[in-house]
This record gives sequence, structure tokens and C-alpha cells, in this order.
Amino acid sequence: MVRRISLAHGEGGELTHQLIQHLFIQSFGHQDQTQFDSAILQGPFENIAVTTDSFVVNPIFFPGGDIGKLAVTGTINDLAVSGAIPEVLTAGFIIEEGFPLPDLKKVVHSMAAEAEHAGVKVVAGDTKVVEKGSVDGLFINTTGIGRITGEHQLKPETIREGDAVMISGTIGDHGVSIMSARQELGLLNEVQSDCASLNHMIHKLMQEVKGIRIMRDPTRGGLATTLVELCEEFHCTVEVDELAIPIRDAVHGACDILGFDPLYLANEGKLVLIVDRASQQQALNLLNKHPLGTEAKVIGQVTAQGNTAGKLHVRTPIGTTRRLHRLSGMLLPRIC
Amino acid sequence: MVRRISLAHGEGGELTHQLIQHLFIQSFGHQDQTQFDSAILQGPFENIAVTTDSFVVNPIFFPGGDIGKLAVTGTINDLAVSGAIPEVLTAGFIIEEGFPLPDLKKVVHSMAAEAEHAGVKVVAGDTKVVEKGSVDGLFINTTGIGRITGEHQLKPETIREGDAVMISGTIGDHGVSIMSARQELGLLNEVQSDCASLNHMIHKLMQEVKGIRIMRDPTRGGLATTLVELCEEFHCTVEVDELAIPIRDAVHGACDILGFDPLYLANEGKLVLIVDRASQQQALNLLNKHPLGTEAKVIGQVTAQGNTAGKLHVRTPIGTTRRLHRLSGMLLPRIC
Amino acid sequence: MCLGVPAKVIKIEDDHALVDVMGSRMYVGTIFVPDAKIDDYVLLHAGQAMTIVDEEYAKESMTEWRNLLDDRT
Amino acid sequence: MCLGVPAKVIKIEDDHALVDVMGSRMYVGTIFVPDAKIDDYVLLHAGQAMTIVDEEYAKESMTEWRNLLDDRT
Amino acid sequence: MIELERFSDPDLSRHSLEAVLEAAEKFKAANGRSPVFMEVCGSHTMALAKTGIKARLKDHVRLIAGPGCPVCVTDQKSIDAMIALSKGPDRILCTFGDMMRVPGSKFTLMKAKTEGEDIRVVYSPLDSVKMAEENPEKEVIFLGIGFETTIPILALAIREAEKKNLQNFSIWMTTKLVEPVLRTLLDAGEVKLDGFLLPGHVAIVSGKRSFDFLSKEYNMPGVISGFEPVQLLSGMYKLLQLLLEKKVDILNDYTYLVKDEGNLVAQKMLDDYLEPYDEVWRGMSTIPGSGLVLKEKYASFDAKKKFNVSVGEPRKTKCRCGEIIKGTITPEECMLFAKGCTPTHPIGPCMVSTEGTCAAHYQYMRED
Amino acid sequence: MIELERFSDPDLSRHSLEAVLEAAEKFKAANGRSPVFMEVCGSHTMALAKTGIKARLKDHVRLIAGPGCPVCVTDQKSIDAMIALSKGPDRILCTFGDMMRVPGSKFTLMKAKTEGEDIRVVYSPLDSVKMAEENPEKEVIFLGIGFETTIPILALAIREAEKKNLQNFSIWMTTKLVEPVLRTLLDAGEVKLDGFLLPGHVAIVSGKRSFDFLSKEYNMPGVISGFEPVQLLSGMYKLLQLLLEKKVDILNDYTYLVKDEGNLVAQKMLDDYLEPYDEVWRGMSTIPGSGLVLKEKYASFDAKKKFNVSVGEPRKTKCRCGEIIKGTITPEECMLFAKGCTPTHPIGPCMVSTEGTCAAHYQYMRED
Ligand code: SF4
Ligand code: SF4
Ligand SMILES: [Mg+2]
Ligand SMILES: [Mg+2]
Ligand SMILES: [Mg+2]
Ligand SMILES: [Mg+2]
Ligand SMILES: [Mg+2]
Ligand SMILES: [Mg+2]
Ligand SMILES: [Mg+2]
Ligand SMILES: [Mg+2]
Ligand SMILES: [Mg+2]
Ligand SMILES: [Mg+2]
Repeated sequence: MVRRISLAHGEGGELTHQLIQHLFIQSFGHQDQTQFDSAILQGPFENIAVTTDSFVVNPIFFPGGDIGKLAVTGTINDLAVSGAIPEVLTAGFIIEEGFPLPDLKKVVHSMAAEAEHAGVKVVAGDTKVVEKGSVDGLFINTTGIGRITGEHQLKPETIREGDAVMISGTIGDHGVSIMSARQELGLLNEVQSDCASLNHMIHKLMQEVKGIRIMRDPTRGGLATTLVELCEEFHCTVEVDELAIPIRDAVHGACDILGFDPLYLANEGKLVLIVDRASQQQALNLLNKHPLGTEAKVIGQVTAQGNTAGKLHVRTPIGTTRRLHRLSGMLLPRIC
Repeated sequence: MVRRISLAHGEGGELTHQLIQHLFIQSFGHQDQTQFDSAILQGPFENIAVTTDSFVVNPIFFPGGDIGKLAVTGTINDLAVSGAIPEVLTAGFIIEEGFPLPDLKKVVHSMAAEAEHAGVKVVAGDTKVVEKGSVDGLFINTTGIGRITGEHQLKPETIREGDAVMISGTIGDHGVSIMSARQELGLLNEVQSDCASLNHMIHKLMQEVKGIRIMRDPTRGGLATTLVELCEEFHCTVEVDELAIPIRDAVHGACDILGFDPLYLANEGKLVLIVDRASQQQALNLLNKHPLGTEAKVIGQVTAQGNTAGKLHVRTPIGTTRRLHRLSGMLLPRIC
Repeated sequence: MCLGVPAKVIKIEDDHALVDVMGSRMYVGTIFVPDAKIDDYVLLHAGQAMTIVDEEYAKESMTEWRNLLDDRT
Repeated sequence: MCLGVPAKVIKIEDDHALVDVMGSRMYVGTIFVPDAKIDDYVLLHAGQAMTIVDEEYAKESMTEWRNLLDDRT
Repeated sequence: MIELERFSDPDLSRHSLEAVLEAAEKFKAANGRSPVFMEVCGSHTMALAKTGIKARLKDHVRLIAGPGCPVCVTDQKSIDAMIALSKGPDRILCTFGDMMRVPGSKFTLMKAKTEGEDIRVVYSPLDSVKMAEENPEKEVIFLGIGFETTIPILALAIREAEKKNLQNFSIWMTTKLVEPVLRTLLDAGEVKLDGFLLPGHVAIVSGKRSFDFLSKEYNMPGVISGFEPVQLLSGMYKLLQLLLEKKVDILNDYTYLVKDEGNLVAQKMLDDYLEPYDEVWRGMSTIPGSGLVLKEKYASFDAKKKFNVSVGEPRKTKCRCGEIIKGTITPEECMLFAKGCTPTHPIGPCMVSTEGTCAAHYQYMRED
Repeated sequence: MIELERFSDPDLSRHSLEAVLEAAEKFKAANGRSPVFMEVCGSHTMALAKTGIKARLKDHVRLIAGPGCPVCVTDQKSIDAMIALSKGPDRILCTFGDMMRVPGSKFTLMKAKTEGEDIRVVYSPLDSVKMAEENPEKEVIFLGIGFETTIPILALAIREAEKKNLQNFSIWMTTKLVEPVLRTLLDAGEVKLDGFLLPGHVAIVSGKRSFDFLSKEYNMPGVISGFEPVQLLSGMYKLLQLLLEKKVDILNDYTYLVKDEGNLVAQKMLDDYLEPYDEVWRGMSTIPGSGLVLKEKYASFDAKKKFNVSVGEPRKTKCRCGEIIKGTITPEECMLFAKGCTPTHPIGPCMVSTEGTCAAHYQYMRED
């Protein structure tokens, strides 16, 4: 009957109530969490990790996922790469008046499915509806809380020369899949977003591998920007080998056509880690055995550590090195 | 130099980095929280409370506050009325390309000031910039985490006939202040939004008053909708006295002109509570002594409890009662 | 039909006036009440003042009604 | 100036063709390469095929260069 | 204004209520039944419900809501046409908030807005004239519903548009007049009434005299009343007194706002711009001369002439708004009331407008 | 395509590099100095930097970037005009991504977009024709920058607009031709060169023959080269061989894409729609016949004629892009390089375009 979201769905009255009861609570199964204005989580907790992200992806549905799945995986991954075990999420929806209700359902179901798969609970939510034209369809914010039991295992301060730099698979898949789905530049391909929750894989890694210094998920800004940030933050110089970085052919092709550099394309299901060289092979084996890490590779190593370090270098196929910087400005297709 | 937010500020590259370093980290002082993808909070925690809200208020600046202050107070209040002590917030910004940087700074500073005043820390953040026209200026999501030490004090299951229903001050101030600030309907007045963090006042109340059954902050949907929800959720029937409800003259006037009912107007700094009749006077005294509760009043009582209860009634000035429902549809000015 | 509210005239400009209802104000049209003066009360409907309230009559009416009620008991 | 990439012709329609670059495809104009056939490689620039790659020449060129390098050592 | 505020004083209201109850008892003693009054105005319906007066008087005075909610009396086809009107390109439809949720056969304006049409709620018709001025590339159309109180303001909007020489402003007129519909109701004789509580704000424009036909031609007493509890009760008391004293008269109990002759400036405005029209009323079909439309010389501001909107026959529902408006049934007699039909999912217009009889019953009269 | 992929084979690249180094050493032995080559094309500059070839050859071959980045060679006033063009009402400015961040005297297109102008990045000029078709109420203007490779596509866009009879499409033409600028550089004699690495993609359109003037008139050798590492190195090696053998000739090392006569269809397209024009180049002022503009009969598609854009004199900066383009200084010789001027806050166009000499140096050449 109601086919679109109207402003009345966001006014806190009867329609809001119905939306919450019939869509959100049913999908997320958090009936027990709704009697107070906050969800109450039973403790005790040792340390906890908290992270937040808003998702504004356009289009909302894309090969390999949708904004709902992305909103779950993105926040789960930020918790997981911080060394935490993701426990709960909150979800804040900002919806444009007129947004199709079936699409909202699809997105919410997709969130619920991914949360279940990742073993986290969506415990609190919020819905705002804004005037047509005040938002582009649907934005979602998720905030995640993770549990850190025992001592925090990530010790970036122990990074030292010779540590291995690894990536869990091919880069640029999400960026290219969105570019194609957007249909603005005429790009056609079957590249799927890599959008996935990495927490189970990371959990295994943390349990079995000693000497993991730091982990990141190279999202906006791509692998290059993520590594530059690691280098600056932890005063280490890293050299990656251009040829070692796994990149799908179709991603290469798309970049060649449009003049992009895959090192700067977004990923949504990849793990970058710096690990003690002694554990490098063990980590690689473990990753390669996991479905999300079959193409994991060692892509470089830490070449210096200390106050004068802090740069990212890439070794070119002809054996020279050049420096990489973080993304400047924004990605724009290049022609001439 | 940079006077407006551009898409490049949201691409995860150098401009994003600068924005985070020079605005967010400086204002929120969470430098130590940024080395991982999540903020790590030192435990241990007994139980915790979590809540999320997105803020889409238009206009962004209004008498008595702005979207930043609101984003802090709104989430703090949801934690506080849940019986938790607000500890940390996350902040997710969605910004329209072209948004004036000075306005963003003003909003962020206002958040920081309110957070400091309320004694909470903003520990994690996120910034997305979307194409002009994809969002109306600025939206903010905040998610809050609160600490519940010892046994949770709110026991809605102990609500019983005769319990007092109280409000901490005048209703409708926020709704009318926004309506005036929006300048669409021609309304002029000096009503200030009541937007305020209630956590300190509530903390005192929880410490000193026994028998607080449940608390709510009557935001969207107004006092009527909030009370209807309490009645339904906790199977109690409540009767409020129309004449006892504190309402500012100018709010009455605005409602008379435009055909609104103040019972359905939004509040952003008000507390509704149901309390054991035995503690009613003590609670009232305590509230009245607090700057945010000087006009607190007992506005009604629980008249029934149990499976057949669950309605909200209002006693009219002539002594009859009528039932109140939650907001139907949305608030629309009425003329004829 | 026809929600109306008495509003006090605060300021007059041509065929417009600033009126006040308990502290909430608005600019309204006065084309239908050409005789309205500052401090008059007018009945406001859809942005226009539709009539001037005759305060003397109102007082009389109130007094008369009170008397009637008092007499009754 | 003039970013160009070799692309394989997959399908031809009037003055347009579907081309493939390692799995990424695009419809491009073929007005400047009226002789392009399916399976040809064309050089793609700003949405137009600008020339057909002569594969024989490319092979020759490569062989020649390899020979030159090998001779050198 | 100290004086007018007293008309909502709670103590005085309770005293006034007692007086009415007493008088009603006298009537019952004299006539063997409770008196039956019709409050013509939707705002009266709403005030009687909200203040609790109607509930309190339930067993003592039967109050029947009349055809005084402009949203409710507009016939279904006309509503469908207004919604269809929103669908054209490059237009902004302006309306009073009241219209937004009125169900058309398929759609509401709210839903049309949700689907992307540009529909704006304004407080004053003059605001839509300003909007036309500011959006010269768009057609701005105001949905001109209303009774005598509102119609002069619609005429004023036309005057403004004319002054500013706007080519892109028009009004979709579907206005209603009180006298013709009351005559129709009384002529039909389906509702038996003892008297009328007459609409104070309509009388501001049309004057006390405009109701004299009730006493003179129909032998029906009436009292022109305000909207505050004391005003409502005083009006009802005086009506009961007329009945008890067996006098048939029209009393002005709102003298401080309503003149005998009404507002002459407003009446002239009506004369200048508008002329009578045979309006269709929900549940009552066409009533000759029961509305006002733009004179031929203002045809360029007449949205009905400017835009070609054709709609099919309205969808039939079980809604009994037509009878509600005529006062021949109460909302509880409609099988949909509070079941299939609620303010959130209204079936008929009477459930939408806060002045609608069904809405007033739903919001303020139900205890369950 | 197995064959073309081999031109980026790492092993072969390393072997090729050794051959070049060896030949360069021979040159140095024979001449007492390293050879000096100019790569004319910005994409060559970029590829040489990104692959590390330039860095590796640093002490053996001096590679000077030529005037081959269309963004960089556009003079400041012209850039200011394009940015000013975005400011009109009801228009959509379409551009290649490369132009977005080029600094005008006050503004970039990116900033104009941020301030609300409708500026769209397209991949192909034909996309902007489609946009004009889909937005008949808007003026769609394409910023037509480019060298020989791109210019036929601009002419094609006009042909499409003509076919579709579009009244709302136009191109702001500011195109550049290689031959006139090379002549100007050589005539000025400020840069001493041993030979040219010639732009393979320009040659696709203009033909191998179009470079013969270098050897014939200026006694300058050159090799037409592709953009993959092996192609670049093979080209350089052959250029060194010419020098070692003291032959002055133009070699086509890109035969599999470049014909002697070039692309005749594209050349005809240029002839049909365009005519020579005295373009202004950054740092070199006006060069007669160094650009192409629309013929008079296509004036209706000429944005310069359609829109009246006037801009003042450009702001003076310390940027030395003019000299960079002419090859008379290296980026490191500009005092702003990597200090006041970075890709995030570029002062001159050479720091913006990924092909720009300063940007290529900043991104790929600096180790610090
Ligand atoms: S209750 Fe609903 S369906 Fe029934 S008459 Fe009233 S509006 Fe119509
Ligand atoms: S470094 Fe910057 S300022 Fe210097 S020449 Fe290059 S672009 Fe111009
Ligand atoms: Mg995060
Ligand atoms: Mg993230
Ligand atoms: Mg991350
Ligand atoms: Mg909420
Ligand atoms: Mg939009
Ligand atoms: Mg909340
Ligand atoms: Mg809240
Ligand atoms: Mg709340
Ligand atoms: Mg983030
Ligand atoms: Mg907007």
C-alpha cells in the first residue's frame, strides 16, 4: 500500500512507529533493545573499540553489494583492523522523501544478512526522512563497537626494518565496480565490489600469527593513501613492489581507458597488514586458505624505521623506486 | 584560502587529511584516538548503553543552538534518559559540496563546546562530501556510548497506579524556534530552542531519588507521542492535566496562529519521567533547583497498570478527559 | 472552518501590520480593516486581519455573562 | 598529450563498436577507422578509435628489437 | 488581551458548563428529549471536541456537526482534479496544510509530493502570489478552498497578482457559501434540529444579518458564537434560553467581532472579483449559487480555465462522509470509523482535516 | 593482445634500459657530454617518470619535457576565460577531467563547481553533445582543448551537433598544433637539443611525414615512439643510434599504429570543420597558425562567438610554467616547486595535469 517513504515516516509519529516495528525491528531482531532510548549491552567489557562511518555510495545497488551491505562491512572492517572483535552496530538512516519502500527493505535485509553472517548485532537505529532534493536517495551511518579482550595485540610501535607488508587480495575492485555501475563514463565490465566483512579472517590471523604490527582497510584513497598514512603515522618507510600488487585485468583495463591509477581506487574488503618478517609465510598461508584471502600477497617491506623515516616508495618494473603520495584532490578521468 | 568544502575533502586524500588534522582533531582533542581505524576505550565497563541519531535540522543555525550542539545534546539525552552516564560520542558528517568552511568550523566548535560542557568525549569521526544537490548543507550523525555502573536503576516494570508523571519544563520551544528560524510561515518570535544536555541533571536525579520508573526525552512527535509510546510499551494508562503542562506564551501564540498543537511539537532539552508518588516531591524539588528544571511540573499520574491499560488521556480544563494518540502523519499548519 | 486568532497590532505600514499573539509575531495584511490602529486587537485569518475586536463590547459581553451566571446561583 | 589504449573490437554497429581492454569494455566511435573489423585492435582515445593496430608490424617490430638486444650481448 | 483571554478561563468554563447543563435539563423536562443543535462550523466541531464540552454534554445536548469543514464538503471529483493538477510539468501547487492528506480516488497531495510533484504548504494565499513572482518560469497554482471567511483573501490574492501583472499565477477555485447549504439541508428536512450554533468567523465577513433567513424563513433560532469554551457555552446557553422561552431569533453572541452588516471591504472585494456559481458538495450534489468563482474578466487567473484537467469518475468507497456532512449519521455509524479509517490512513476527508467530524471524534471523543 | 603487452614486459624493459645506457655511454665518450632529448608529448613525460626510466637515465640522458600537455600550454587568460564561462546562467560546462583543477587567476573549475556552477567531467566530447540533446533548456559548452589526436574528435562533436540540429551546443576551442610550436622553439634556439622523442598518438593523425620538417629544415633527428617502457626505450635507443651514426632522420618506431600519411579520415574532418588560427601559448605568446578553430560557417557552434566573456589581465605569479614548457628550466629550478606549489595546491598548470612536467616530477621523480 505505502510504496514510498514520505516525510511523515520521519516525524516520530505513527508511520515512524510502523516503519520501526515492521521493518527495522523485524529485520534486525532487536526487540529487546528498544525499551529505552539506548540499547543496553550486558557487560562486563574489558577495553572496547568504537568507530563510525557514513555511507553515501551512488548508486545504492551495485555489483557485489549495496549501500546496506557496505554500511555493515565498512564498519566491521574498521573494528576488525583495529584488533577488536566487532560486537554491535548502530544504524542511522537518512532517507529522501519518495524513496521506494521496496528498495529500503532490500537494503535493510541486506544489512541484516551481512550482520548475521559477520556475527554482529544491530542494536540501535534512527530514521530521518528529509524533503525531496535534500538528500540523494539514502545515506546510512553505522557505528560499531568491538570488544578487545586481554592485551591489545596490535603494536605499531614495534614496526621494524624488514617487516613484511601484505595485502589480502586484488585492489581497485570496489572503485571500478562503482564507476561502472554509475554508467556515467560508459564503462562496462563484470568487476564486482569486493565489499566483505573481514572480521572472521582477521580474527583467525590475530589468534594464530604473532607479530602483527598494524592492520588497515584501504578504502577511500586506495592502497597508496592508506600506506602513506601508515608510514607517516608510525614513522616507517615502506617499499612496495609494483609488480607484486594483485590487480584484476579488468581493473587494469578500466584504468587504462580512463586514466586512473589503481593504487588510488577504493577497496571495501581488503586488508593491508605489516607483520614481523618471521611470521610472513604463516600469515600468507593462513590468508590464502581463507576465501577472502586467496590472492593475498606480500607486496613489500619496511625499509626504515625512526624519525627520518615515513615515506612510501614503489619499486618500478625496471628496478627504480619512486615516491608515492596520498591522493591529491580527487580522482578524475584523464584524457589528454 | 579554502572557503568551501569541495568533493576532494571527502576523497580520503590530502584535503581529507588536512580537514581531520586541523579541524576535527583540534576541536575534539582526540589525537590519541586516531592511530587505529577505531577509537580504543580503556575499560573495564560493566554494562554499556548505545544510541544513535542523525541530525538533519533545517536551518542549521537557529536561536538557542545549531546542528552541532543539537547532535551532541540529542544523543547525550538518549543515553541519560536510559539511565546511563554518557561517556563518548562518535560524529559522522555528511557535507554538501560548496558548504562554507566557516560554517563547518562553527558547527564543530559548537559540538566540541557542548561535549566538554556535558563531560563527554568525541572519540571517532567520519566525513563524507557529496555532490552539490545530493544533501542539504550538512547532516550529522552522532552515536553515543554510556556507562551503567551497578544495577540498572530504571525499572519500568515497577510502574504502578498513582505514580507521578513529570516534565522538566516548557514544551514546544524547539519546534517553535525552528519554525520561526525557517522563515517559511512568517512567524517571528524570540523563542529559543531548549536544546541542552540533560545528563548532569539526570545524574543527580538518579543518585538522589528512589523509584524512578522510566525516563524519556520528548523530541520528534512531542510530549504526546512520547507519552503514548510509554503507555503502550509499559502497559500503563496515564492521565495528564492539560492545565498543568508548562507552555510558554509565545509557543501558545505561535500554535494559535498556525493551528498546531504544542503537545506534538519537538523538544530537545526536556525530560519526561514516571516516578513513584512517594518520591514525587523530592524529584520536583531537585529538578526545580537545577537550571534546566526550574519550570518542572508534575503533569499527571498513572491511572492504571496491566494488560488492559496502555492509553494516554488528558484532562481538559472543564474536567472531562479525552484520549491522545501519537502524531498522525506530519505536522501541517492548519487554516480553515 | 476559518481558524481565527485575536492579535494585537504593534506596528502599521501601508496595508500591512505587525501583530502579536502572546509574544509570537507576524506581518499580516490590513486591507480588510482600514481603521485598525496600534494597540487594537484584530482577528487574524490566513495572514489577513479580518475585523477589529471591539474591546468595550467584549468587556460588556463578559460582564453580562458573569452576571447571568452569578444570578443563576 | 593524448592518452591512448589499445582495445580489441568485439562487436560493430554502424559507426560504433564495442571494444574490450582486458575485460573492461566500452562502446566507442569508429568513424576514423572505417576498416576496423571484429578482433582487430584499435587505439582508443577520448571515446574514439583513432587507428587500427597492425599486428604484423607489431610482431616484426618486437622481433627486430629482441634480435637487436640479443645481438648486442 | 485580558478580556478575550477570560473566555477560556477554566473556572468560568466550568461554571458556564453547569449553566448549560441546567438549561438543557429544563429543555428535557419541558420537551421530553434532549435538544438537538447543529454547529455549522468545523472549527466549532473541533473546539467542542478538544475542550471536552461535547463529551461532557453528550447525554444532555445532541450536537450535530454541520457542513462547515471546507475540505470535507469538497466533492471527490474536485479533489481528484486538484491532485491531478499537481502532475503537470513546471508547476508549483500551493495549498493550505489542511488539503495535503485528503484522500483522492488514488492519491493524496502528500503522496503526489512524495512522488516528486512540487507541492508547497503555505500559510496565506498571498504567499503563493509571492512565490509566482519569484518563480517566473513556473506556473503557480493556489488551491482555493474556503468559506466566506477565506474567500475575500482569495480575491485579494487575485488583486495582488493583477497589480503585479503576473502571468503565471492562478487559483483553482472551489469555494463554498453557508447560506445555500443551510437552506438545502433545511429544505431536505432529513435532520431535525432545534437550533444552530452559527459560525462566528464567517459572520465577521457576511454579517449577523446574513443569518436572519434562518429565523425568518425557516423558523429556526441560532446564536452566532466564538470558539473559546466560554463563548461556545454562552452561545449554547442563549440558544437554549431562546428555546425555553420559545423565541425564534438570531442572536449575535460575538458582537465584539461581528457586525450586523459584516465586513463591507471584504464584501466589496467579493463583488469586484467573484460571481456566484453552482458548486457541487460532497454528499449533496450541486447546489445552485453555493460557491463563488472568478468573474469572466479574470479568467486568466482561473486555473480551471487555464489548465485542462480531466479526471474519471471517482472510486467508490464505503466512506459515509456525505451523510456525516449533512449530519444524518455520526462517525460511529460508519463501519470504517477507527477501523479501516484512522487519521493515519484516512478513507474520507472527514477523517483528515483536524476539523473533520470523524477526525474530531477519533482524536478527542473516543475514550477507548 | 599478446604482442603489444610484451612492450611492457619487465625483463625486456630492463634489457632495453641496458641497451640505452650503453648507447648513451658511447655518446658521452664520443661527445664529452650526455645527450639531450626532448620528449614532446606530455604522456611521454608522464610515462618516463612513472616507469622510473627518467630517474634511471638521469645521469646518462637529459630528458627535457616539451610543450605537449594541452592543459599546461593554454595561456592564463584563456584559462580565466573558460572559468568565467562557467558563471553564466542556465549553462552546463563540460570538460575533460584534466581541466578541473587548473588554477585560473582567482579560481579553478573545481572551485567554481564547489560554488555551485554546473560543471561536468566527461570522458568523450560526444558525451557533451548527448547532454545538450537531453537538456534543451540549457546551453552546453565543451571546453575544447587538445592537440592533433584530440582535435578530430572535437570536429566530430560539431558534426554530430550539426546533424542533430542542436541550437544549444558549442565548443570553446583552444587547440594546439605540434609543428608550429616546435618550429618556434627551434627558431628561438633557447634549448639545445640532440633530438626529439616524437609523440606517437599525434602522429597517428598527422602521419610520420608531418615530422619530416625537423630533419629536413632543422637538421634535427627524431623517433616517433609509443608509450610503453620498451617502446620508449627502443625509441631512445634508435635516436642515440642516429646520433652515434651521425644520421639526421625521422624514424617511425611505432609503425604498427602510425602511417606515413596519418589518418586521412581524421584529416578530412579537420579540413571540413576547422581552419588555422594564431593561438596564444603560455610562455610563448602568439604563434601564427598554431591552433585550429571552427570555420565561419560553424560560428553558431563556436562558444567564443556565442558568449561574451571578457576577463581582465591574469594575475601575475612566480610560476615559471612558461619556461618549463619551453624546456628552458626544470621544475626544481622553480622556487615554488614542492614548497608553495604541490598537486593539492598547484600554482601553475604544470603541477596540475598528471602529464604536467612539474606534477610528473613531484609524483614520480622526487625520492625525498
Ligand atoms: S470514518 Fe472515515 S470512512 Fe467513515 S465517514 Fe468518516 S471519513 Fe468516511
Ligand atoms: S612548480 Fe608550480 S609554480 Fe613552479 S613552474 Fe611548476 S607549476 Fe609553476
Ligand atoms: Mg570508521
Ligand atoms: Mg571505514
Ligand atoms: Mg578503515
Ligand atoms: Mg532517533
Ligand atoms: Mg537528488
Ligand atoms: Mg537515539
Ligand atoms: Mg534522540
Ligand atoms: Mg529519545
Ligand atoms: Mg570514515
Ligand atoms: Mg539542496
